[in-house]
Amino acid sequence: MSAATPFAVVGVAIVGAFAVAWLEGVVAGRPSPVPVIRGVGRTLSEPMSAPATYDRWLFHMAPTLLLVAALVALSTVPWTPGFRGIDTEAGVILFAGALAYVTPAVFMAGWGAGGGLAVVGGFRFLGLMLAYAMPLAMVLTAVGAPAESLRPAAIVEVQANVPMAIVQPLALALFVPSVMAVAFIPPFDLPQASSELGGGAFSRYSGLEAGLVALSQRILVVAVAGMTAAVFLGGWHGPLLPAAVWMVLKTAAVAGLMLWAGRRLPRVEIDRLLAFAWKVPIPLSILAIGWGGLVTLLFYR
Amino acid sequence: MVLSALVRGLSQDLRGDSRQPSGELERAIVVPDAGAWLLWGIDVTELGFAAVPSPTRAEALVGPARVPEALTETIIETWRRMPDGARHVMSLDGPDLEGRPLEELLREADERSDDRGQPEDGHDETEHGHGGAADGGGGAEHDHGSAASAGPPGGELGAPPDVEALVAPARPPAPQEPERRDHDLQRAGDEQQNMMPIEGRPSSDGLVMEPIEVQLGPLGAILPGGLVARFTLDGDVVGDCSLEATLSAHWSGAEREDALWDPLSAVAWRLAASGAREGRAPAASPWAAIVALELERALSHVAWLRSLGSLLGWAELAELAHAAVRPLLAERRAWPVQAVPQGPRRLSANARPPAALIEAKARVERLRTLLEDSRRLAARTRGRGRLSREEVEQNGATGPIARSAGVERDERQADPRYTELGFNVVTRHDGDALARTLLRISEAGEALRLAEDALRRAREDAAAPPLDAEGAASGATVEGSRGPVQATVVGRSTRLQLEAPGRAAALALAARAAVEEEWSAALVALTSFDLSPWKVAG
Amino acid sequence: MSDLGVALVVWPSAAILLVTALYVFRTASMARAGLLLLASLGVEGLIFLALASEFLGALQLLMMSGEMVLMVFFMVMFMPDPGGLMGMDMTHDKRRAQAFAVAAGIALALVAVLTDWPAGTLNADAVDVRAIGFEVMGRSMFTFLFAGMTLMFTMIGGTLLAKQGGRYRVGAPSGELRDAGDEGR
Amino acid sequence: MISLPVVLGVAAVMFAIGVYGVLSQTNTVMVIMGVELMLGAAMLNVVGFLRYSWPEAASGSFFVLVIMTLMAVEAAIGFALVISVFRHRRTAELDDLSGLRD
Repeated sequence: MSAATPFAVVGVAIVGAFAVAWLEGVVAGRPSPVPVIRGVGRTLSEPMSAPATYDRWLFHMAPTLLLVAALVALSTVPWTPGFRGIDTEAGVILFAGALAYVTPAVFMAGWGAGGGLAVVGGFRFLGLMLAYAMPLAMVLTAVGAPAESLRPAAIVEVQANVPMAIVQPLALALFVPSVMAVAFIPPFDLPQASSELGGGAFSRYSGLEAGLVALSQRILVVAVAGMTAAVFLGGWHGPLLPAAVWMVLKTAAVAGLMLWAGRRLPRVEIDRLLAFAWKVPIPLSILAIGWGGLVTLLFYR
Repeated sequence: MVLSALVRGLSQDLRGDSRQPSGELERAIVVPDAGAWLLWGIDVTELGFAAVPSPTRAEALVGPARVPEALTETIIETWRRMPDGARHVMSLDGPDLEGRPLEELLREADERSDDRGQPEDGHDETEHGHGGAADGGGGAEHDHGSAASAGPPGGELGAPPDVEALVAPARPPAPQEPERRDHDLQRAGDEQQNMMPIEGRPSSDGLVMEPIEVQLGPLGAILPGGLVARFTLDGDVVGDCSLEATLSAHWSGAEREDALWDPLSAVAWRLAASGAREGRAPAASPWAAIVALELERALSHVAWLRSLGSLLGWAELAELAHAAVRPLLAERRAWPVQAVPQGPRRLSANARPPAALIEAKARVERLRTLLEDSRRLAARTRGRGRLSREEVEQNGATGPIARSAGVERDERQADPRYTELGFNVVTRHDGDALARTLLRISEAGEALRLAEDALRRAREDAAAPPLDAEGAASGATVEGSRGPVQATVVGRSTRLQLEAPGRAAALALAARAAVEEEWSAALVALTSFDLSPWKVAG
Repeated sequence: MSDLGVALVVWPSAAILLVTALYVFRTASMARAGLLLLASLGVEGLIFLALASEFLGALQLLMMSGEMVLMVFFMVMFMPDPGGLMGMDMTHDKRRAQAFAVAAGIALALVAVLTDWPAGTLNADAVDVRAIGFEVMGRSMFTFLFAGMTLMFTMIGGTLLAKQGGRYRVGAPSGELRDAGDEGR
Repeated sequence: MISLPVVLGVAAVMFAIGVYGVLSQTNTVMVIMGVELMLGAAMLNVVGFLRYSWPEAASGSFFVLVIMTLMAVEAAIGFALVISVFRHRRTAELDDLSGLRD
């Protein structure tokens, strides 16, 4: 954790966000990055109108909280042996903790905006948290077991010869949907369901704030894809290419797959998702922890 | 099931068969909505516009030459809120509707915003109570062009923060909001009603919550333009819902002025009217009439499927439907509404090979196989807006809504020409949104097959079996895409009385189906009825 | 962290913590009250990060955010005027409460300042995740099992108490639910 | 700079605010928030001792985990009770809920 780490993290965030925006175009069949740049220009050039809001304080604080949560989550991702982000002892728990602050941010945006549909958007994301919170936290501890530490870099080290995705496939199957739900990537884009809620919780933002929201959502995608690559796909381990290239490739692959899946699946419905989540993923995540412990005893001790 | 879908889709997607115009699209407010323009033969995305409901970010306003009276107020309000640089594009060859010319409306909107330079002083409180009522239409992004709309970076990931609730004419809040009251500083009491404790009807879990009023439409919502839906939300569950079709179009330009008709199924109406006039069968070429009618049905169903795809946030379905619509549009332009029922003169001259028809049939078939056993579609639509067979018969619902609940009633059964083409009624039994979706896509496929056979017969000028003029007095009934359409001659004069039995029933059933459902489920149920914003009778 | 670093983190966090805690009870809008409490307990997580171990700090951040957001959810459901637009005074006999609170605060502060606490030397083996792990699996396994069980029972009990028929039709039992609210058993 | 009395002092003030909240608020949900603040103050105390007096006592940080569980349990049961009460009486104001019999 050198002094340069924060700047490096912000750099990765900006470049990553642009890469994700460009990746969305590629997944949707528009490979050229030109619309992305023009779109950013147009969004930032709009005047930041102060719409009629219900609660000014919450409404204007939400984008910054979202950005802070996304940046802290990104900072825990270990990219290369040299640059491990903030390498704390309980980095994985900090990652989950930072992601947990996306929910209040979205609720603040929805509640602050005040329109009926915006509030509904905020509440739906609150309900969604009940579905993804437990699997996310449990799987992170299950993955930390073989490394006997909650430090993301240690988890990457332990995957030197075999990636965790092969050792604990159930954990990966639970981790990816809950992480997509945290970053409200389609098909989990309940808070700002463009077709149903008319932009939902973020419908009232314009200009810089709208840009901030879009930026932080993409940084979330980078952070989430990065942590998945680091913790499940062996991080910087890889035969020929240098560590950084492997990590970028794996993160891009995971982010691309998530965005591509978003286009192929209809948006989830909050009531059926909750009924499903309480019956299948949550019990399975308890099983995943058991499996994590078993695997640690059998292979890693 | 998810993984199998992903893998199967991966191979399909990599072949990159669903191409979209990759050019930069201009964000426009489309009047009445992109779907209606599709049925009038114009794809807004090909003109270079991406339909966006939020006026503050739109760069253009696209509308017909004459605007129906019900939309005038909303258009003025929308134009006032559009940025100054916005330009208006008047489409020329849309249907000639009754109403005031578009330029005149926009000029009036400019004058209105000039004389009211400064923001209004007093304005009514748009937010009150628990959730605060949404001011005006839900303004859902109508991303018909979702496949193609670039928009701001947020655009594609489904977080287009460029949407703002459109304003219903009833309560236009001023754009510049006076200083908001800061909550904990002003502790002075407020004139609002004292709510201790909360009264009201308990929702299904026995809890009573503050109702939120939300209105979708008349412009920019996911529903067809001109259809206004007012909801009372109980939390995120719909307490009650009321639907209103606000648009009405007279048969302008023709001498019979009093007939109210629905531009979204223009061919069916014109066939019914001409049928009522000249006895049962239009003299000229009966097969050409069938080709035009079936093409319109297929186009209407596939365009509806595209709006369902964008409502469900299912980009793949919207793209496939968009790809299926394009050849249909080309084919539809070969059969302009005005040429019906005679059909285009040049038909018999150089027999145009139905290339576009075959391409459309193949794509609609691929759509059908995707949806037929798709668990993804079933997850979102099964059980939504379920109608029992008795409910349908009791309310007198008709068309796809009735057939999806098991009622085998289709005007085309009685027509000998259809029996010669080998037509049999497509029905389903569980009457929910899934059944209606599958019924419409299979009906579209079958309509294209009928159109192809009829086209072949029309080209060979095959003789059509005579219609048994069972003395149906002076009326004709044609099965339109949303149900039968009746035309009867009034007394001796040339005046026509046109009705669409079951149209009002569809609105009533849809409103009832949306109640007690979660918000997104209610919208799926509403859209599955394929409601038309054009009120016909009365 | 160095002593200066700790001071730089703890002093501002303590200030934010106390201010937001005070505003929790002064604001009329319930959503704000919940989020202010979230802010104060979240900032307390930062203090834990600075003082003791990352594990406690990160866990506090994680736990508090989920809990407080749900608290806001409940408040909005149950408060007559969650938006706080009415500016209703939701307190009763504030005078006595203030007096009692100030007295308790002063008493505790005096105890904190006056007694000389044993000064343990902060050495390298400060508590870390491994130590907590062994502790949980070692001496305090029984207490932690008990804590785990209570959490499980609370989850199930709470849901059953609340659930008397689901909000959406998915879980709702047959029609008898409709009149549950009216006759107000 | 930061010594134990400072941490304990901050915890004491936090506890006092919690007490004020519990005593002054009329709504059950706000009372539960007051209790949360008091428990937070207790946690701060334990962490203070953990840092300054007994750094190697792992049971100290474990005790913090127990308090966190207690906070979660207390909030959950509190809300469950409030829901069932609310369903019948339509209000969660403590003044109206005084009598158990009616």
